[in-house]
Amino acid sequence: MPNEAEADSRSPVTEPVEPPVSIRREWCKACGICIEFCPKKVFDADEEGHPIIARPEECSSCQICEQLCPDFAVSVRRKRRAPKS
Amino acid sequence: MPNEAEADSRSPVTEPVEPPVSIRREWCKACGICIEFCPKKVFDADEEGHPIIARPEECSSCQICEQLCPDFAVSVRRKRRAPKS
Amino acid sequence: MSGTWQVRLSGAGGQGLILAGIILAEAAVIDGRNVVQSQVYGPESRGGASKAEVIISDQPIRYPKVTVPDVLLVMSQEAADRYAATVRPGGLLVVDTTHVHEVPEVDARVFELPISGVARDELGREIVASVVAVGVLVALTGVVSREGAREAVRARVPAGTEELNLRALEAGHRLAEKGLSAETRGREDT
Amino acid sequence: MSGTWQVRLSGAGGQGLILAGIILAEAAVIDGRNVVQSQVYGPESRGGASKAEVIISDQPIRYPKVTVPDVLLVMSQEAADRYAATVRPGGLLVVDTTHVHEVPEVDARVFELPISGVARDELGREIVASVVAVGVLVALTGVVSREGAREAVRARVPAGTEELNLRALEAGHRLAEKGLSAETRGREDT
Amino acid sequence: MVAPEDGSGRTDVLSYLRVDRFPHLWCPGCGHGIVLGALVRAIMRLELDPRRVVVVSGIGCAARAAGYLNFDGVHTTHGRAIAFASGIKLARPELEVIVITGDGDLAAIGGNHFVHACRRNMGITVVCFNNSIYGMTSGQYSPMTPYHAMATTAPYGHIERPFDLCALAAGCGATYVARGAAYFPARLADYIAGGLRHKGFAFIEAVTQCPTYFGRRNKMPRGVDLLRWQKERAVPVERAARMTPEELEGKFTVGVFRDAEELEYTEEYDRIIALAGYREGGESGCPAPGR
Amino acid sequence: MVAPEDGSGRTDVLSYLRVDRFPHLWCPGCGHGIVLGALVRAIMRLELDPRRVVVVSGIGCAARAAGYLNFDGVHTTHGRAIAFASGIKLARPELEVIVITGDGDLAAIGGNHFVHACRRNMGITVVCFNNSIYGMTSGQYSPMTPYHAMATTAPYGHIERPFDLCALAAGCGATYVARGAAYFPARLADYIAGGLRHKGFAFIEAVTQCPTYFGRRNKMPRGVDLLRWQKERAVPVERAARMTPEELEGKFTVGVFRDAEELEYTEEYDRIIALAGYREGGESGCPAPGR
Amino acid sequence: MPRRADRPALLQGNEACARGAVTAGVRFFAGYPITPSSEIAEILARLLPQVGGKFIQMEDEIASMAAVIGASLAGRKAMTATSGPGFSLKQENIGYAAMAEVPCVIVNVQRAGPSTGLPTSPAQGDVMQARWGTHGDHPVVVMCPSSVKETYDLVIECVNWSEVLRVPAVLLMDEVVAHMRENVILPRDDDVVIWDRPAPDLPPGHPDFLAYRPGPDDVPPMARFGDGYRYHVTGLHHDERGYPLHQGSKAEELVRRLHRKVERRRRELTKVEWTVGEHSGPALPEGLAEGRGRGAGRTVVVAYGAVARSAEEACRGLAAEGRDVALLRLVTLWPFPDEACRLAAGLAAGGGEILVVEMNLGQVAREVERAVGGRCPVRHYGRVDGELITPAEIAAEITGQRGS
Amino acid sequence: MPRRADRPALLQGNEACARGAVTAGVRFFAGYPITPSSEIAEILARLLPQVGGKFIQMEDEIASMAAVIGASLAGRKAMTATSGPGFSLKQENIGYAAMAEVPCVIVNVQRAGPSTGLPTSPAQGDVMQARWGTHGDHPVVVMCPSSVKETYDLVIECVNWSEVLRVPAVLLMDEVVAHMRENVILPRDDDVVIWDRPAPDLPPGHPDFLAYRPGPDDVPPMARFGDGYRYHVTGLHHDERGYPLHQGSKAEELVRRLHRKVERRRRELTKVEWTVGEHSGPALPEGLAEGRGRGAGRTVVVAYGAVARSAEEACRGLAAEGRDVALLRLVTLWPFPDEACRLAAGLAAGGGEILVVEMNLGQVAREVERAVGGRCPVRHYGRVDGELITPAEIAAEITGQRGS
Ligand SMILES: Cc1ncc(C[n+]2csc(CCOP(=O)(O)OP(=O)(O)O)c2C)c(N)n1
Ligand SMILES: Cc1ncc(C[n+]2csc(CCOP(=O)(O)OP(=O)(O)O)c2C)c(N)n1
Ligand code: SF4
Ligand code: SF4
Ligand code: SF4
Ligand code: SF4
Ligand code: SF4
Ligand code: SF4
Ligand SMILES: [Mg+2]
Ligand SMILES: [Mg+2]
Repeated sequence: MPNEAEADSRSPVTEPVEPPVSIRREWCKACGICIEFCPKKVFDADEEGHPIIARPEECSSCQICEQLCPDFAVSVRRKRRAPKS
Repeated sequence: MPNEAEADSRSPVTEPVEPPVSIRREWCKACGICIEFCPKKVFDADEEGHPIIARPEECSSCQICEQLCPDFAVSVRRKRRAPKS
Repeated sequence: MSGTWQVRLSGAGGQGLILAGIILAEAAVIDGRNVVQSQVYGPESRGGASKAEVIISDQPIRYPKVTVPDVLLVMSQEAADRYAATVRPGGLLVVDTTHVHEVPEVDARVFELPISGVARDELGREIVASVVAVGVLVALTGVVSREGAREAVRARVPAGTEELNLRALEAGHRLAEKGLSAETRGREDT
Repeated sequence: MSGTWQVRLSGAGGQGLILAGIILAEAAVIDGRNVVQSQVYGPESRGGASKAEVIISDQPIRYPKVTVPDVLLVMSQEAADRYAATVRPGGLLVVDTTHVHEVPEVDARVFELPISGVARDELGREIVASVVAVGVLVALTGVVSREGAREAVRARVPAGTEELNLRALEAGHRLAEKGLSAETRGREDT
Repeated sequence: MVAPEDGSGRTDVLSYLRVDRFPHLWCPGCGHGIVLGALVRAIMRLELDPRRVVVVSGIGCAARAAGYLNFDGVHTTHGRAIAFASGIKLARPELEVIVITGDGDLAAIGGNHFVHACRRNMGITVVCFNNSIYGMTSGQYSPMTPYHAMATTAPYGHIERPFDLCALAAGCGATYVARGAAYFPARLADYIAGGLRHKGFAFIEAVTQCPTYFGRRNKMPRGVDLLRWQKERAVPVERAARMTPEELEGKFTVGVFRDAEELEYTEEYDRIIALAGYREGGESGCPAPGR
Repeated sequence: MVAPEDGSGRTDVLSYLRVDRFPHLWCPGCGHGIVLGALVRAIMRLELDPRRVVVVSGIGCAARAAGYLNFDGVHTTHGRAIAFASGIKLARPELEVIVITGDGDLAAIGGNHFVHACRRNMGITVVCFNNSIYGMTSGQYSPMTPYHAMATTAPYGHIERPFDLCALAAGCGATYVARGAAYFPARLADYIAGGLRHKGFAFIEAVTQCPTYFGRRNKMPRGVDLLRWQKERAVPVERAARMTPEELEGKFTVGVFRDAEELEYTEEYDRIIALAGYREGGESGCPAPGR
Repeated sequence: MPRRADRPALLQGNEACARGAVTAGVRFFAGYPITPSSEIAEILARLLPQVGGKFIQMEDEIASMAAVIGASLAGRKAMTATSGPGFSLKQENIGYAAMAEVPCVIVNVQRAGPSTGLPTSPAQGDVMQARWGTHGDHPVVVMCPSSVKETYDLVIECVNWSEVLRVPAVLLMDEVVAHMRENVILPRDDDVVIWDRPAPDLPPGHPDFLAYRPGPDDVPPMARFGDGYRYHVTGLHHDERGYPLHQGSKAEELVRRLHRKVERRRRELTKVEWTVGEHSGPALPEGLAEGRGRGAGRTVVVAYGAVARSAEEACRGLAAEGRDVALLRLVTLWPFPDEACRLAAGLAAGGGEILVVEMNLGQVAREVERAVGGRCPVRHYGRVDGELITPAEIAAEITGQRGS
Repeated sequence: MPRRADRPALLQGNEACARGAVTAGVRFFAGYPITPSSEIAEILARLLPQVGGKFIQMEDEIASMAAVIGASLAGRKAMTATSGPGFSLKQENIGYAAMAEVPCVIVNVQRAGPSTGLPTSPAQGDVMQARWGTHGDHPVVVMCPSSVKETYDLVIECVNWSEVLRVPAVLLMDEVVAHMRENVILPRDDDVVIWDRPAPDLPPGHPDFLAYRPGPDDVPPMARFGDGYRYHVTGLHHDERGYPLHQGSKAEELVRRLHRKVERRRRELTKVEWTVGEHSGPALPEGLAEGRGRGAGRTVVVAYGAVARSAEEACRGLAAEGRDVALLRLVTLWPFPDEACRLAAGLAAGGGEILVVEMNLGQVAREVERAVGGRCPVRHYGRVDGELITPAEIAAEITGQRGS
C-alpha cells in the first residue's frame, strides 16, 4: 500500500524556516522507526541508534516521523495557520 | 414451509394391518401436539387433553406424531423390512 | 378467629396453588395478623407436584415451615397420596373430587368437594379453581375474614380478572356451605 | 574456592544478565556446590533495569535473596548508581566501562573493564557481553571453576552459539587477568 | 450397533434413552423432547457405537437432555459444556463428543467457549436447543430473545437484538453450520447427522419452544402455538436466497449454511506429537531434560 | 477544548497525555505507542471535551495506555474492559466511553463481552491493539496468532487459525467496524474518529507490533521489520473487493467495513424509562408498591 | 413525597431486598439470572426505570459484576444479586472492587452446594467464601438477614456501609428468607437513614487533588467519572494518584489501610442480637449477664439467617421449660463478631457450651472456636441436605436427646 | 528406560513443577498464561507432546479448568496452572470437580494481591481462598513447597492424592519458589511412587455397576469415558448412579462422604516438618519433646513456602546463640495440620508463644489460633508488600527487637 500517502490530511507542505523536526532524546528508545520510514531520509542513526537530524533541509514536514514514533519523542513543527497578531 | 413433507425419508407408506399407532399414556403430558399436527387427523382429545386414537384406519404411518411428541409417548409401528424367518 | 393456623395447599403445577397461598396470606395481613407464606420451588414445581404453605398467627412466627397442617387442601391424586397423612389429627382435609378419586383414610374432618368442576362449569375457567378453593377454606375455617379474602383477591390476581376471581371466591363459599350442611346432614343421618 | 558467595549482576534489560546468572549457577552445580539463582521480573525487567542474583555455597542455602553482595557487576550507569553502594565492604565491584561512565565511590576492590567494548570489538557481537562478564568474574574470584563455567556455557547458551560464547568467556578471563595485573601494577605504583 | 431389528423402529429410539428416568422433567408441549428425539434418530441412523459417544451439557432445561441419553454423559457448569467437551475430545479424539446446550447456556454465559471452539475446529458436534428464553430459571431474556418480546427481566418489552447464531458461528470459522426447527424433526435429524459425520467442529441450531415461559408471556401459551409459529416462519436457505429482505422480515432460515473441510484440531495436534518425536509405546518414561 | 493554538500541533497531543509518567513502559519499537498517538489525534480532531471522556482498559501491555491518557480512566481486570465500560455508559450515557484492549484481552478471555457488546449496540468505542500475541506475559499465543507462527506456548508452531476480528464483530451485529494498522497512523486516526462519531457500538482493530515477543520469535526482531510487514500486507478494502482469494492470501484488509445506523442501547433504555412513567426530577422518592 | 403507608404489606424476601435497594438509593443493577435470587433482578427490572434507574441483564455474572463497578465509578449506587455458582464467578471482580475501593453491593442468596448442588434448596455454605473467595487479603462487609423485614433493613445497611467505606458489601441471604413472604411494615422513606460516599472537597482540576488520598477515616473521598477530575483507577497496587507502583512500603500501606478502614468501624458494623426468655435486643440482656457463673450447663446457641428462627423457637421453648439457654444471633458475619462470641463464651464458661447451628459443615463454628480461644467448648450442629434445620432438632441437640 | 541421572541439575521452581507433573503421569494440561506461573505452561507445551500428552491454551481460566476436568473424565491425569486472578476464575469449576469427584491438580503460583496487585511479586495471600474459594462445603487438598526439589515432590503428591481420593488438589506455590533456580537431584523415575485412580471392578455394561458407589475408603472407583460404562456425571446432588436427586438424607450423605474420604487420610496427607538446632525431619525431634515445660520463653515459629526458608535461617541462627526456638514448617496447608499446631502449642505453653510468619495479614495464623484453642499465645508477623520476609525481620520478631 505504498501509494496510500500517509501524510496527515491537514498538514501543509510548505518550506520550513528552521529545522521543523526535533527529538526528545530522553523519551527516544532508539527503535529506528523514524530513521527507516522518513520518506526524505532526514535522519541518520548515532552509535546507540538514536536519530540524528542529519539533513534538516530535506524535511517536508510530512509528520510521518511524528506519527510513527511509538515514544512521542519526535515533534514536527507545523506551518502556522494564521500569523500571530 | 408446509410443502416440505416431514415424513422420515426411510418410512414406507403402506397400509397397516392393525392400528399402527399407540400411546404410552403414563408419559403423555396432554400437550395436544400429536392431535394438532397429525395430517390425517387420527386423534381426538379426551377430557384431559390426552390423545384418543379415534380414526386408526386413516393413519398413513407417516410418523409425524412419533417424531413430534416431546414425551416419546407415541409409537408408530413401521412396516417390517423383511418377514421374520 | 385467633390462634395459630398451619395451612398446606397441594396439587399439581399450573393449578394456581401458589397464588392461592399468597391470597390467603395477603388476607391474613389485611386482617392484621402475622403470616408466613412459602412454597416449593424447583423441578418438583414444574408439571408435577406443587405446594404452598401458609402459617397465620397472632404470635410472632419463627420457624417458617408448616410441620403439621391444621388445614390441608389436596387438588390432585398425587398430592392426596403424598400429603393426606400429614394433616393434624382432628384437623381439616379438603379434597377436590374433580381430580382426586381415592381419598386416603385420615383422622380429620374431610370435605370432598368438586372444586375444579365448579370452576370449570360454573365459572367457565378451571384456572380459577384455586380461588374457589380459597373460598372454600375461608368459609370452612374462618382462618381469615371473608372481607380480607375479597380484598386480597382484588390485590393479587392478574389485572382484568378481578371480577371472575371474586365470583370464584363466592362460589367457593357457597360450595363450602353446601358441604357443611351435607356434613351436618350426614351426621344427622348417622 | 569454598564458603558462601553472594553475586549480583546488574545492568539493563537485553544485556543478557539473566543468562549470565544462569551460567554462573549452572557452573556452580557442575562444581558440586549448592546454588540459588533468582532475578527480577516485571516491568522493571523490560527495557529498563535488569538484575540477576546468584548465591553459591557449600552449606544449604535458605534465604534465597542476595542481601549484601560479595561480588557486584554493574553494566549500566543506572545499575551502578543504584547498586554500587550495596556491595560488601571489602567485596568486589566489576564495572563495565563501556556503559558506566561515573563510578560511585565504594569500599571495595573495583575493576573497571570495557566488557561490552570487548564483546563488540573482539567478538563482533555486543550481545555476548554478559558472557564476557562471567569470564571476568570467574577469573577474578574463582567462585566457580573455569572448567565448570565452560561446561555451563555449552549447556545454557542458544544452540549454534556455543563457540562464540566460549570465546567470550575466554575473552573475559583475559580481560580480568589484564585488570589484575593492572591492579598489581597500580599498587606497585602507589 | 442396534440397527432396527424388530422392524418397529420404536425400540431403537428408546434403547438410547434412560427410560427408567421417564417421564422426563420437561413441561407439557416443551420442544426439548422433540429435539432430543431428532438427535437420537441421527445417532441411530449413523449407527454410532453408543459406548464411544459422550454427551456433554451445561445447565438449563435443555442441558437435562444429557441425563436422559444412555451414553457417558457429563452435565457440567452453566455455559461451560464446550470447554469440558474440548478436554474430553483432545484427551481421547476417538470418541464422538456431542454437546447439548440451550440458547442461554451457549450464547450468553458460554459465548466465549463457543466462538473459540468454532475457531479451533475441534471435532465436536454442538446442538443448541434454542427456545429464545431462559427456561430453567423461569423466563428471563436470553441473547436469542427477539426485540420487543416480553420476559420476566424485560417487563416493558425487550430492547436488545438477538444474535444470528449461525452467522456468528460461521463468522468465527465453524466448518459445519446448520439450523433446523422442532416442527421439522426429520429435517433436523438430517442436519444433526450431517454434523456428526463432519470431521471438524459442527454447530446445529435447533429452534424449539418453551410454552411455559416464552409462549405464555408472548401470547402463544401452548406448544402447539409455538410449533405453528415455527412452521410459518421457517424458510429453507435455498429459497431464502431468492427472497428480498422485506419478504424475509420476521422469518428465519433453515438448512445447512456451511459444510467445509479444514484441518481438524486433534489431527493437527497428532502432527505436533509426531514432530516432538513421540512414538506410541514410548510413553512410560519421562522426557529428556530440556533446556 | 484545546484546538491547536500555538500552531505547532505538538503541544496538543501531549496535553492529552500524562507526560509525567513518560517515558512509557513499552519496549523499543513497540507499536502500542503509535496506536495511542492515532487515538489521541482522533480525539483531538473531534475536539471532545476531555472531562467527558472515560478510558477503560483491561490487562496487557496495550491496556496500559489508559494510564497514559489524561482522562478519567479505569484499568480493569483482564478481559473485562467492555463489561466495565457498559456499566459506565449505561449509568451516564452522556460520557464518551473508549475501551483500549489487546488482542488477548479482547478476543481470548474477553471474547464474550465483545460479542455481546456488538449485539447490544451500546455507544462505546473499542480500539483493539492487535499485536497477534500476549505481550505482557511474554509471548504466549493469542487468538490472533497466525497459523504456524512460533510462540512460547507453541514451541512446535501454532496449530490454530486466528479470528478475523472485524468479520466476527460484524457477524455479531456491530454497527461500526474498521481495521487500520500502525504503519498507517493517519488513516488509523481517521477510522478511530469515525468510530467516535458513530452513535452505536464501534469497533476498530489496530494491527500493531510486538517486536519483543512476536517479532523476535518470528524472524522480525525489530519494530521496523514488523512495520514493513504491515506495509506489504495491508490491502484497502475497496481494492480487496477487486482481488481474487489467491491474491489476497497472506494479506489483510484495512478500511471501514460497516457503518450503519441502528437503535442505540442507552437511547432505547431511555424509552423504557419513559414507558415506566419516570419523569426527570421525580427520582427522590420510591416507586409505588408493585404487585 | 413519602410513598409508603404504615400499613403492613405482604412481601417476599427477594422483593424486600429489591425494594430496600431502591430505598437505599440504588439506581443501577446488573445481573444474571440464577435461582433462588432471580426475583431480585426481575423486580428491579420493573422498579428501576420507574425511578430513572437502570437495569441490565449481562451475558454472565462476571460481566454483571464489572458493569456494577463501572456504574459505581460513574456515580450510581449499584448492586448485583446472584447465588453460589454466580458468586464464585464474581469473585475476581469483587477483589477488584476491594482494591480499587469502588462501592458496590453483592446479594448472594445461598442455595445448597457445592457446585450446582440443589438449586432450589437453602444452605449457608458460602459464609467463608464471602470473606475469602478471591485471592489476596481483601476486606469485605457481610450481613445476613433472618427475616423479610431485616432483609429490607440490611440491604440498606449494606449500601450505606459500602458507600461510606468504599468497600464491597455482601448481603448473604438464604433461600428460606429469600422465598418466604411475611407481613412487614416498611419504614417511611423519611425515616430511613441513607449514607452517601464521601465527595472530594477539592474542585475538579485542582492541582492538589489526589484520587486515592485517604481522609482521616482512611477512606479516600470519591470523584465521579465524567466530572472533570480525570483520575486513574487500577487493580494494581497504586499510589495516592492512582498510578501503578511496585514493591515496597506503599504497597504494604495500601493493603493495611484497606483493612484498617473497615476495622475502625468494627463496633458499629458488627451487629448481633441476643435472645433469652422474653428478652430480645441488641445489647446483652441483663438476665444473662447476671447468670454468669451460675454454674454448669448453660448452652449459648449461635445461629444466623433462617436457622436463627428455628433456634429462637427452640430456645424460647426450652427457656420456658426453665432450661438455661441463650441465643446469640449473628447479623453481621464479617467482620466476624469476635467480641460477642467471647461474651457468649463467658456466659457458657464453667460447664456450659456454645452450640453453633448452621446449614453447613461448620464454617461459623470454626470462627467461633477461634474467637473464644478455648474459653468454653464449642460444638457444631449442621445439616447440608437442603432442609431447614428445625426447632426440634436444635432442642434435641441442646438437651442431648438427639439420636437417643 | 529410566531417563534421569543422579547428578544434580539446575532447575527453576516452575520447571520442577512441570517436570514433576510429567513424572507423576500428567498427560493433559490446559491453561491460560499468567505471571508468575506461565513457565509451567510453556515447559509443558514442549514436554507433553514428547510423551504423547496434550497441551492446550484455552481462551480463559474457566475454560482451562473445564478442559482439565473433561480430560480427566476421559482418563488422563490432568493439570492446570495459574496465579491469583486466574485462581479466582477457576473456583466454580474447582467446586464442580469436588462435587463430581474428578481428579485434577491446580497449581496456583501466588503473587501479591488483592486483585491484579503486584503481578511479579511474591505473596501468600491465597491460603484461605484455596480452601474456601468456591461456594458450598467442598473438600480440597492443598500443599505448599519451600524449595525447587520439594516442588517436584509435591506436585507428584498432589497428583497422587487427587487420583486416589478423586478430589481436586492444589499446589500452592509462591513467586519466590516458582522463579528461583536451585541445584536439585531428581529421583530416578523408578524410585517415584505413582498412584492411579481406583478402577471399577465390574466390567462395562454390568447391571450392578453404580458410578458413584463408594469403596470402603469412601472413594467410588472411577470409570473412564468411552470405555462402555455409559454413566452420568453432574454437579447437582446425585445418587449412586450419578443421577440428580432432591433434598434429603442422600444429599447429606454425599456431602459428608466427600469430606470423610479426605478426613480419613488426614494423617498421611498432613505433612509438616520440624526444625530445631541441627535436627530436622518429619517427626517431632526429641530435643524438643524433652524441652516441654522447660519454662518460659520458647518461641515456636510456624511458617511455610518461601518464608519458611527465612524462618529456618533465623531460627538456626538464634538456636546457635542458645535461644529456645523451634520451627514448624507446614507442608500441607489443607486439611489444616491442627494436630501439629497443638503440639507446637504444647511446646510453647508456659510462657512461650507461637509466632506465625507469613506474607499475608494472618491467614494461617487464624487457623493456628483456632487449632490451639488458647493453649498458648499466637502472634502473627506478616508482610504484604511483595517482598520476601527476611531472616533478620523474623529474628527481630522473636527476640522482640523489632522497631526498637
Ligand atoms: C453460573 C451460573 N449462573 C446462572 C445459573 C442459573 N441458570 C441455570 S439454567 C440458566 C439458563 C438456561 O437457559 P437456556 O440455556 O436457554 O436453557 P433452557 O432452560 O431455556 O433450556 C441459568 C441462567 C447457573 N446455574 N449457573
Ligand atoms: C484473569 C487473568 N488471567 C491472566 C492474566 C495474565 N495476563 C495479563 S496480560 C495478558 C495477555 C495480554 O495480551 P494482550 O491483551 O494481547 O495485550 P498485549 O500485552 O499483547 O498488548 C495475560 C494473559 C491476568 N492478568 N488476569
Ligand atoms: S516530517 Fe516527514 S520529512 Fe520531515 S523528518 Fe519527519 S518524516 Fe521526514
Ligand atoms: S521513532 Fe521515536 S523512539 Fe524510535 S528512534 Fe525515532 S525518535 Fe527514537
Ligand atoms: S403416523 Fe402419521 S397419520 Fe398416523 S397417527 Fe401419526 S401422524 Fe397421524
Ligand atoms: S404429543 Fe405426546 S405428550 Fe403431547 S398429547 Fe400427544 S402423546 Fe401426549
Ligand atoms: S420451562 Fe420451558 S424450556 Fe423448560 S421444560 Fe418447561 S417448556 Fe421446556
Ligand atoms: S512486550 Fe511487546 S507488546 Fe509489550 S511493550 Fe514490549 S513490544 Fe510492546
Ligand atoms: Mg433457552
Ligand atoms: Mg497482544
